[in-house]
Amino acid sequence: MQTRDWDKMADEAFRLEVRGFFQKQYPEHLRFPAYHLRWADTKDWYKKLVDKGWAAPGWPKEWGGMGLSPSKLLIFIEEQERHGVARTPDMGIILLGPLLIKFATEEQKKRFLPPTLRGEYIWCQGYSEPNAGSDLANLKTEAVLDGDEYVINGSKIWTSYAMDATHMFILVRTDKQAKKQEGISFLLVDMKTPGITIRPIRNLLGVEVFAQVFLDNVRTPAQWLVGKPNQGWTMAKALLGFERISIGSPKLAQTGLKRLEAIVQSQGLTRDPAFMDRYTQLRLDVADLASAYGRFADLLKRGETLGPDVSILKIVATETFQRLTELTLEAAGDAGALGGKVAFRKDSVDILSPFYNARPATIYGGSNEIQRNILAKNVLDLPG
Amino acid sequence: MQTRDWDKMADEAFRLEVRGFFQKQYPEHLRFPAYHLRWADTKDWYKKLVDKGWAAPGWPKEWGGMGLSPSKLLIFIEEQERHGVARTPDMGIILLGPLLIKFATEEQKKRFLPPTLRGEYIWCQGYSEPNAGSDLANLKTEAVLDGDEYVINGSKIWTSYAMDATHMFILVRTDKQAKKQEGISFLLVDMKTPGITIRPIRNLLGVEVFAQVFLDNVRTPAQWLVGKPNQGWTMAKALLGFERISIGSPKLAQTGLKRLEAIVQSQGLTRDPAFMDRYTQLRLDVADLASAYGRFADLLKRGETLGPDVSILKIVATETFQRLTELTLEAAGDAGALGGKVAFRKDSVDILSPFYNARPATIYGGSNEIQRNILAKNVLDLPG
Amino acid sequence: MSQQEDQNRMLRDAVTTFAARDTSIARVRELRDSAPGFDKAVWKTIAELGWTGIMIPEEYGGMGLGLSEMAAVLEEFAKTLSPEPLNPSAVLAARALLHGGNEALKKKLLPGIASGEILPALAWQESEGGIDPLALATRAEGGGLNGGKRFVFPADADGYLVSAQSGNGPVLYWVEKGTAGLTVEYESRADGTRCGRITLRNAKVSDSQLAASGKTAGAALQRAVDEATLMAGAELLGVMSRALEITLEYMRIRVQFGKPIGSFQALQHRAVDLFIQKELSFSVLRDALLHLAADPSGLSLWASRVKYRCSEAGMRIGRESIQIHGGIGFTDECDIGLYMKRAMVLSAWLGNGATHRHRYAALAPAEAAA
Amino acid sequence: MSQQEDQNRMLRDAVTTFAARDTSIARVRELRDSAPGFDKAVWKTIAELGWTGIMIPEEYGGMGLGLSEMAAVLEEFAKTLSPEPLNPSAVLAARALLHGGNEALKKKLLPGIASGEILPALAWQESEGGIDPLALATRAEGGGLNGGKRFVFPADADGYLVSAQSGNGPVLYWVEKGTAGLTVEYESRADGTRCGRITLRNAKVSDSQLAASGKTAGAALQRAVDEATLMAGAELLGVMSRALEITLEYMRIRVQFGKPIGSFQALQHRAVDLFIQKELSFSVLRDALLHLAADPSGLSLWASRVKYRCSEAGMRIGRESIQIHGGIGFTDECDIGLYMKRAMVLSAWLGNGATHRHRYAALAPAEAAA
Repeated sequence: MQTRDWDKMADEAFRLEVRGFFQKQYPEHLRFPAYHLRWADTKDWYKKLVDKGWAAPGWPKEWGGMGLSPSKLLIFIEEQERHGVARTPDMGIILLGPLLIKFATEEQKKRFLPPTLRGEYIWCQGYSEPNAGSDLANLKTEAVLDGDEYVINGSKIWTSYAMDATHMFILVRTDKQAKKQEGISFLLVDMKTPGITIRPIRNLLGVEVFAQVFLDNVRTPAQWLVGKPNQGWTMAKALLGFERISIGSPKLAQTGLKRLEAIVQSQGLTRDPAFMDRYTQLRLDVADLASAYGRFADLLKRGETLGPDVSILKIVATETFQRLTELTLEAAGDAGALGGKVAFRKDSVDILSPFYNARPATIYGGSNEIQRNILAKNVLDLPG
Repeated sequence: MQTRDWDKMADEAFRLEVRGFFQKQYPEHLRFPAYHLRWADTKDWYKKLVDKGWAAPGWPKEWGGMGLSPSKLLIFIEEQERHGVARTPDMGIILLGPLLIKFATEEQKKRFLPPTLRGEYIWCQGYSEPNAGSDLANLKTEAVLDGDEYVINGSKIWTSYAMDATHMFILVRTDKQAKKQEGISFLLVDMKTPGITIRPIRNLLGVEVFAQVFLDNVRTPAQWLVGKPNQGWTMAKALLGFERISIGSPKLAQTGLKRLEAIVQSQGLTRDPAFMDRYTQLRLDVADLASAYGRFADLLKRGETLGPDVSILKIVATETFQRLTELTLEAAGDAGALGGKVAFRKDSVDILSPFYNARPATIYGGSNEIQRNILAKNVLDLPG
Repeated sequence: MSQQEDQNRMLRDAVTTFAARDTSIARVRELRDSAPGFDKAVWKTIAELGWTGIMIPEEYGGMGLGLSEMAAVLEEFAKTLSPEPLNPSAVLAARALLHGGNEALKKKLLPGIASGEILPALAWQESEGGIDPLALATRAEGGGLNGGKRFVFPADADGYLVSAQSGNGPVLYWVEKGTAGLTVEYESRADGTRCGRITLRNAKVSDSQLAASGKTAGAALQRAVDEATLMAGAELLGVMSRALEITLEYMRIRVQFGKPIGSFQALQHRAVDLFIQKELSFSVLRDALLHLAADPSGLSLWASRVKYRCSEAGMRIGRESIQIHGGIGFTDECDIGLYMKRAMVLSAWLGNGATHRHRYAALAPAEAAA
Repeated sequence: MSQQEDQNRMLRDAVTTFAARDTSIARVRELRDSAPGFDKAVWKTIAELGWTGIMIPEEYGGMGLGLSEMAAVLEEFAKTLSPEPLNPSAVLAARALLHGGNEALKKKLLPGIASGEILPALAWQESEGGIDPLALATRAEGGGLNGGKRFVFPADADGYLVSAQSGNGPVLYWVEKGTAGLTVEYESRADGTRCGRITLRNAKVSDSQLAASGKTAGAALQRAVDEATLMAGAELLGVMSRALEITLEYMRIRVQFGKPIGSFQALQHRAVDLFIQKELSFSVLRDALLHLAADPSGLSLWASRVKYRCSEAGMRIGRESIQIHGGIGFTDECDIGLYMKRAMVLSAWLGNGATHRHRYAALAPAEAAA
């Protein structure tokens, strides 16, 4: 395991080292997957990351992380995306870890961080509910203290990796009198606890990535509550720093552009100037998205905080990606409704999976409608 | 003067007769004007219409109209549009006349209809106010009965032809206690009455077509109130039959297409397939608008009433026209910001006037936002 | 018009009854990714209702009706998402045969097609796709066919009308399934149906199988493809209408932030824009049917206008319906996805929106547009 | 970066002072449709502030700064809608001269351009327009120039740098106003300024007037045009930023149906979409300036990227600002129309959005895009 002072390293040297590792160690057949991979697909790769000491790039060194600065962390992510390295079920590393490190007790940290780092604990996130999607503050799942345990009742939905998870971190209502955003606490739950039922949900691709999780009198130790009671939502929100920029990364669109480029070549569309012009428009949209991303990334690298205007990235990234997958269907012509890998003259391309995956992109992570509402109020200062 | 039973005539024969008259009698230099003409430009032409007995195609014969059925009236309008016959200041003929015929007393009819028909009375419409544009029910101009006269105070805006008008028909608040849409009356006013000030408003084209009209203790006879007091808005709204379809006519867009075609030829854009493809898209949009218009026109011709869904025509017609003028600017390239008639290789075309005129098209006559609100509630049955 | 309208209303009513009694979304789900991908019993019912013979003349056992009646049935039928290949067999294949010149073959096959006993498919596209029926790579030489056909639907037909290039111009042969040298592979489509990829390796054909040749074959192919293209517009109209209805209903009942989402202005305006696209689709199809009833000469142009608008509108309404449904719209268990997927298939089939926009531009000189 | 930022902030502050003291919307209105269309006294002030010399090296009396500083000034300057031809003279014309090879001519003219005493214009486009500076129809033969130039701004310059085709390739001559054989006609632009249509009938030129020839002339023209194109992006950014500010302010105060119109969700989302376009314009310009500071080689490509986005965004924000203002937006007395019209002029100038999209496609192989 390498523990080095990465911050002393020059940015370019660091970038090359990261790139080299991915190139050598990451399995070729898992590059740029057309859909989300499961733990069974990625656990060998995760093991390599653990051995290298690179499993938690954003965690401080004392907890086994790489202790990267925002600037270096961004380079790490950029290289991941450039090489097409798939996400593992990484909710524990990316979302939970930083939250525990910031808000948990020393005991909690010792109890949960090491096995999470080693990949023994796989976490899923219990935030959304059937009637609290865009409107998280409306959540109904409640936890009542009974002795030294909380008793949880309710259900969570869109829970990615629920089928692979050993544990869940969950937002629950602990004070029904409080105003909507308040009265919510942050609890940890063992997925083996009696009363938990997982109903996998098939998506438009026909695969099961997320699930609905039912909690029926599920008991979890009171000392597994993180932070202060009724402050869960505020806490969870505060940790969205990197999430807010990475959800607006241009990589998805750039990968889509490469896929489209393959079809353009195979279908001989370079001889169709009308099509090529719309293709050029999209290329320019993606290029300008990358410029906008770079501008916010520079702020992070300089250690500044991102304002609410970073929401524009998510809107542009997801809507550009959608249009890209739509133009890809059109480019495929008669083959534009064929499933699986479709053989064109030169390449085989999966057209439909990215098209389907682009649909929820504008919905999850705060729907684009909500993002626009927020921008209108908090950035453009328009009346409520 | 011809008074014939037009309804006995076959549609096609009628169409040819109308077309022949326009071709012979309408001044060539006034065809397809790029902006609204004033009374000075059109009064000779109007005189010809009067002499022919065709000044008021929609009025019944007893009042000197042609007494056309909806079907024949539509043909008349179609031929006007096809030949590029300009509108005269025709508010008195198109809007006021039918309203008087339906709601006025016999005395009022005798007093106002004949001079209106002869073009001696030129009417302007006083509906909109500075703070009641999209929201007409909010109007503030008020009329108070004082003996046998109403005393009017307030101001009206976007009053087309105010500078040419001898009279004005005006909506005024006569009951301040009533709910917003009620308490509004319909009055007639002589423009020479003391207390009326006209402030012409220059538009984006740099010409003065409409005006703001200030009314400062303007007195008008109480017997010039049309219909029942406080029922003016309901009455005015009921008369919007033909207005609602003619505001959605495809003619404006079709004329724009011809103008664009001239530039396409002159600029050699037929050799730019990317441009031509977007041009084709617009051609298809205009063609389908014409199909939709035809469907509603057929309803009218069959004597049926138009539902609120006719609003889609206005939205499509005005927004297609806007996009057309935008593509025209683009087609003009470096010359796309030059004013007046611009010389291209083959033709001279005024690019900017239609572009400017297309702007308010989506605003006037009930803004497209309002139209969408209405469609959402009254046609799609969405909650308020 | 009135008699026509009555006729169409009766036909539509029949589909409504069929929709309530003979099919359901559950059945549609069941048949996805199965072989042949539709239910032969339901196909029999459809034939008994006469729909397979709507556009087949009475002398060949059909109803002898026209595009307008077929469109009425297909629009309603499409709302049910039934995977049975009505347009492909009763219009695309049957009409190609009918427009051909082999009277004996017509007498032999058309009554069976009308009665549902024979399920035909037209194999006209080459493996690269494209909508010009005369761009033929498949060859007819020495009494045999050689080449490959793609996007053949239904894939599992009783026989295929195969177009090919011969020494004397285009030809169209009836090739029964099981013929030596004919093999069918399958490609799955977004909606769970499958289309065929046919390979012909010296598949023997005789003159009695020759449905049309030369100019007659070219004209028959073009006309049948155009008719089916126009009818695909009617199907898309049905799919988008139903998708929009479902979405509007969802907007009325789904509550977020304490209010039905249909009360949010931004979503309302989005729904209105979808409604407008649906109305434009309806209008151009209506206009096309009216014009073609009076003058059939503009068929290709009208087919392209209709297919362009309906493909674009169908795709857009499909996509945006998913968006308006939010997370649930991304799940397979929500019906709205089935409508989007069918719209995707119908939109790509017989030339997508862009393809027909290009063809419209080629067919219609700009002056004629206004 | 920090020193650069300080520099730019000081420059921007100077423009703010200028905006408050030396210009106003009333002045802009006043100058519309007048000759020469701008105020020579204000031009003098601008020169005194040093802006005419920002991109002229110190050795020729300028400030010797770069694109980044010029962009900062032009963005702020454009917000005032001042009609003074800063970019056309201080970038387009001055830089063409500077990139040329005639040292004597540079020494003669550049100090005067920097000090504001000489107002130059580059006459590079032929009457058909187009953005390829080497597509030259104007001829230089036998010591005289013959041809026509269009879209020359400012139309009333003290002298024109005229590009032409000679026996030895492209040439660029300095032709003073009043030269025999040179006539200037005027075309009015949407914003009330006017551009020149120049005719050259054997206008005599000598070697001392030859600013550049051959490859040097071609490169000088291309580089100067690209630099001015990039700077037009900065101007468009200024115009659209201010237009959006005005529109947002109007949305906060204009009341309809008892509420400020800015509280209606559909309008809010529309405003957000305009804001996004403005932010994309800002981002691509920023990125271009950062990259070009490190590596000037990609100038044409970056210029096209910037001009494409800023032209499209500027036009859209201009148009939609009018729409959001409602009826008042259609009146000449409402300032927002002035911003739209300036956006129209800047968008069409030096190649509109579509033109630069095409050039981008030609310059950037698809693989390099991602």
